[in-house]
Amino acid sequence: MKINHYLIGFAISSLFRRDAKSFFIIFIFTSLIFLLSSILFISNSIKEELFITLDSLPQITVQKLQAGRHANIEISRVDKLLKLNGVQSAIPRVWGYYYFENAGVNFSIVGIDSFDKQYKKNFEELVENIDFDELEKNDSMIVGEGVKEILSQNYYKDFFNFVKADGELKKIKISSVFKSSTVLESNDIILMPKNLVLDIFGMSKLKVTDIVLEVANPQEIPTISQKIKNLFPDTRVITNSDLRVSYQNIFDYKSGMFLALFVVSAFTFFMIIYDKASGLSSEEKREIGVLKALGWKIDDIIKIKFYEAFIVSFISFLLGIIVALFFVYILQAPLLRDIFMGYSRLKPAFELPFILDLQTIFLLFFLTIPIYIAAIIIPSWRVAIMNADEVMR
Amino acid sequence: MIECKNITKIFNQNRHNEQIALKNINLKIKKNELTVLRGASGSGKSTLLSLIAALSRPTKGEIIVDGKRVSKMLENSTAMFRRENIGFIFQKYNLISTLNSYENIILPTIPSNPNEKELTRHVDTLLEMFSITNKKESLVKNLSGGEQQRVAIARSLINNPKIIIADEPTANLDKKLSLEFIKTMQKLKQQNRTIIIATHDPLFFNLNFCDNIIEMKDGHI
Amino acid sequence: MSKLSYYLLSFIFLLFSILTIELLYMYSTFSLHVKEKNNFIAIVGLPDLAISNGANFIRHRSYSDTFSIFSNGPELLEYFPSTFTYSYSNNYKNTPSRIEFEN
Amino acid sequence: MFLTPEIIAIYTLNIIFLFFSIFAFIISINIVMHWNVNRTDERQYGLEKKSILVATIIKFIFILKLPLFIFFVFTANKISGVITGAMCAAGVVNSISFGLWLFVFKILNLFIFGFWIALHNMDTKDEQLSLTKLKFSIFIVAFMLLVIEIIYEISFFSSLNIDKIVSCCGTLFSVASSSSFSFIFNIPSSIAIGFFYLIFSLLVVFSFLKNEPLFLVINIIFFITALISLILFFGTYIYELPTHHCPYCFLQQEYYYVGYLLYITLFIGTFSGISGSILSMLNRKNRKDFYKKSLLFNSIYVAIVTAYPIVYYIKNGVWL
Repeated sequence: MKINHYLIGFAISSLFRRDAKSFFIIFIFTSLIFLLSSILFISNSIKEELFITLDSLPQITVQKLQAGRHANIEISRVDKLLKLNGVQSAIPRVWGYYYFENAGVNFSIVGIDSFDKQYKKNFEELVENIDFDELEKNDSMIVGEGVKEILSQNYYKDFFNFVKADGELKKIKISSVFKSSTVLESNDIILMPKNLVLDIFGMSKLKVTDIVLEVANPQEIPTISQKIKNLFPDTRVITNSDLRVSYQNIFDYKSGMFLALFVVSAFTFFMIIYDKASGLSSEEKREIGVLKALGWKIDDIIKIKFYEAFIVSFISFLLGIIVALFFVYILQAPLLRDIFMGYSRLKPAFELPFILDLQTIFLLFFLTIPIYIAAIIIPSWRVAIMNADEVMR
Repeated sequence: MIECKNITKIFNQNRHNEQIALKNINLKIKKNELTVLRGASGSGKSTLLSLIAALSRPTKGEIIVDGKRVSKMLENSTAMFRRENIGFIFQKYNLISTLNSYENIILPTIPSNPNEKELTRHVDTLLEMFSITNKKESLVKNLSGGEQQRVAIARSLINNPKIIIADEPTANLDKKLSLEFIKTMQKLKQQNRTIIIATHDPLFFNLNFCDNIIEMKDGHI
Repeated sequence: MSKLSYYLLSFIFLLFSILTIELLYMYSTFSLHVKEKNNFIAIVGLPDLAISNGANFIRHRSYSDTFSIFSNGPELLEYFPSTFTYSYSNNYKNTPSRIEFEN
Repeated sequence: MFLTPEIIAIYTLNIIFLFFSIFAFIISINIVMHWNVNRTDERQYGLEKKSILVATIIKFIFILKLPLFIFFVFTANKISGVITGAMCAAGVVNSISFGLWLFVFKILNLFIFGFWIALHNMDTKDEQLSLTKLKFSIFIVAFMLLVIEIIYEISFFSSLNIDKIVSCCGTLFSVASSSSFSFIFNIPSSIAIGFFYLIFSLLVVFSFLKNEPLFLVINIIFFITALISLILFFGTYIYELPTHHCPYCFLQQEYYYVGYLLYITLFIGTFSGISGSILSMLNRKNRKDFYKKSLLFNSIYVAIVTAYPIVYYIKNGVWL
């Protein structure tokens, strides 16, 4: 079948003839598409940021629950966990939150066994100007950029005095800061040797925050977590794939909530389109009468209307995506990204990573263009079946 | 060629504003004839023309054009019938004022997706024939009445129709232009076309190449 | 082809080229630092970003509270529905597992 | 049950389809009951105008359904990340008992809607619109199928269960499984391949004989054997794994999306064969170029699937 470019040309010229109306529709439709695609782009970017590090997380985390709350777990359970078939290693961890009242923020303090040589290579990539010898000798910590900034605002340049559980002060030296490339992950983190963390939090030496497991065969993870639940009924077992699912769900949920609100405004817009397409000026009515008298079929007139709608929606689609890309990735989505970020006081200055997949484009397409075209089907049919003999009167 | 049998057309039938436009009309027009429908406005001329062109259907009776019962045709077929057989010249020209002459002239051929080269050649001959070649790209709303009239005639000829229907073609023209129009009609008749003109302009009543003059009054012949 | 169609086509073409330039620019300037981030996570072992929480209250919601996700400040009580989400997995909800195995 | 933006999009479109097709369905019933070309009353003319609306609606639905099918596979692929154990769309689709039926209905509906449009195009060329009654009777059936598909699709998404551990395609499409696919694996692959090429050569022969009923039947058989042999034999060469039989995984990027190419050529080839034959049987004047088109696309399909084992043999010197 040959494409009838005369018909398309006629549709284009009739769009231009009603330029004010067309521009108005393109403007509104572009804004809608822009809003929708910005939200989807932001959520995709943050999701991607989470997913790229997912495989480095511990495969299984075992936590103890007491009275429905998280409680510290006995270190003696490590040996029992290690005896389970398939468990390669079980490492007790100590970490927690430290509320810094002056600034009203929470830091996440993470303990590591010690600044061991085995970490040396890793650390050199993550931390600038690191002096390993000093780390080992003195009580010192590595902090994230956000922590560093808050501390220096409160005149702690080189060290910080933690208030221990018993009210005494514990002075710890800031030895270095994590590189800014990891700021999204490291912003609120304070990393220090485990014994210091235990000291600050006033925890018993026999208990840890949780235990992380490494499993030889990833396929066995569900079976092993089932066994752990049977062994210690008071524990919560979090697997790596639980985290993946929860991320996916939260972002789908957030964009879904947004979409539900979006549908309302989109629906209003499509009602306007329906209305505009049904109510014709006498000039337009006469025009269609003439065309029919000249031998145009109902189908031909519907085709014209369809081409018009497609051109309008396609241009709006392209424009909306171009503006949204610019807004999200070059301007870094001011205002809108707060929907996903919350109102953290330790706001990291980060870049939304650029992610664009075919599926998002597909999704945007299906949520906009077909619905627009659906809104004009019945009005354009009604226009097209008008009696043509009126032009003769 | 064109045959009307017992045609009655009633608008708004069985309603309070019922109006009988045509009553029991019988009419026969042979091929290559020029027919003038004469009558005051409101006498049913336009209604009869729109019935012949299958723009509307008679309430009663039957119309046969070129062997086809156009009064019984389905909507789609009537469009095809008009596209292939009929050229229209409307009272107010009914050009699309924001398109240029060329675009107006090709309107009837657009749905059948014509070949670009042939179409351009055809349009150029028509433009030349009516000496409006220099107005090809100008918007219709910037043309004078006579030029618009010529564009309208050119448009009616683009699909090479057998039948040309003109409804009050000279109503908005001065005498000189009306005479010019009559000359054009004569030329078209020589090209073996059947022409029907509805008018109350006395200029048409004494034409030597006119075959029938049909007087209409209140829906009667 | 009429003049208007020509304008429109060139406009669409223009839009496409803007889009391409934009995409090329972004592909060339944005880098994810995947390796460094993975190194960091390997040491710290905590999930979540420092943004998706109100970092003044709690981080790593997946390791602390079962239901609440986004709270706005330590002073605020949790309220429905902004700070709640449904629970996604039985493993996670800590209810007796209904894991079903299908052959 | 979970609402991702993708699922919301699919639901929205389904609701639009449902709304329009109910509209079209009511008109169709009217047309089937009252259509009479010889009548010349207002009702008949009104019906004709309405039939154009129905045709527009059906074209709209069909044109969207084609890319929507791909989008559905995309979505299922995405959800596979959330559902434990599912590696690709196959796992997701088969985590629900009627998942396979949903797919069958989707493909069937694509065929029927496409056929309807071809029929409609032929009908509008006829001045008497003699096929109109048949056309709208077919639509009434197609409407039922569409409704079933939409109900299936909605209940499919709402009954997806994240806690359920499903089988990955690797086990689903394996000899040992007891899934709904397993009957295929009772067929020895040599017979299936022999049959596949036999059917294809018959198809070539029949396309030169130009006998519509034969061509119709052979195209249907070809479609089925092509799918079976793809799962049994050719798939393993695409993955270069003797045990991997999944018909979905090659839709993914690792295999350069070759699956879309395969399915699209197979669809066009068999669709033009089937619909062309039926139309030709209905109306003798119909153009006969569908033989060529069907043969061309089916041959492209056969060429692609044949190339995989041959290239593998040339590279490695052994068969799988």
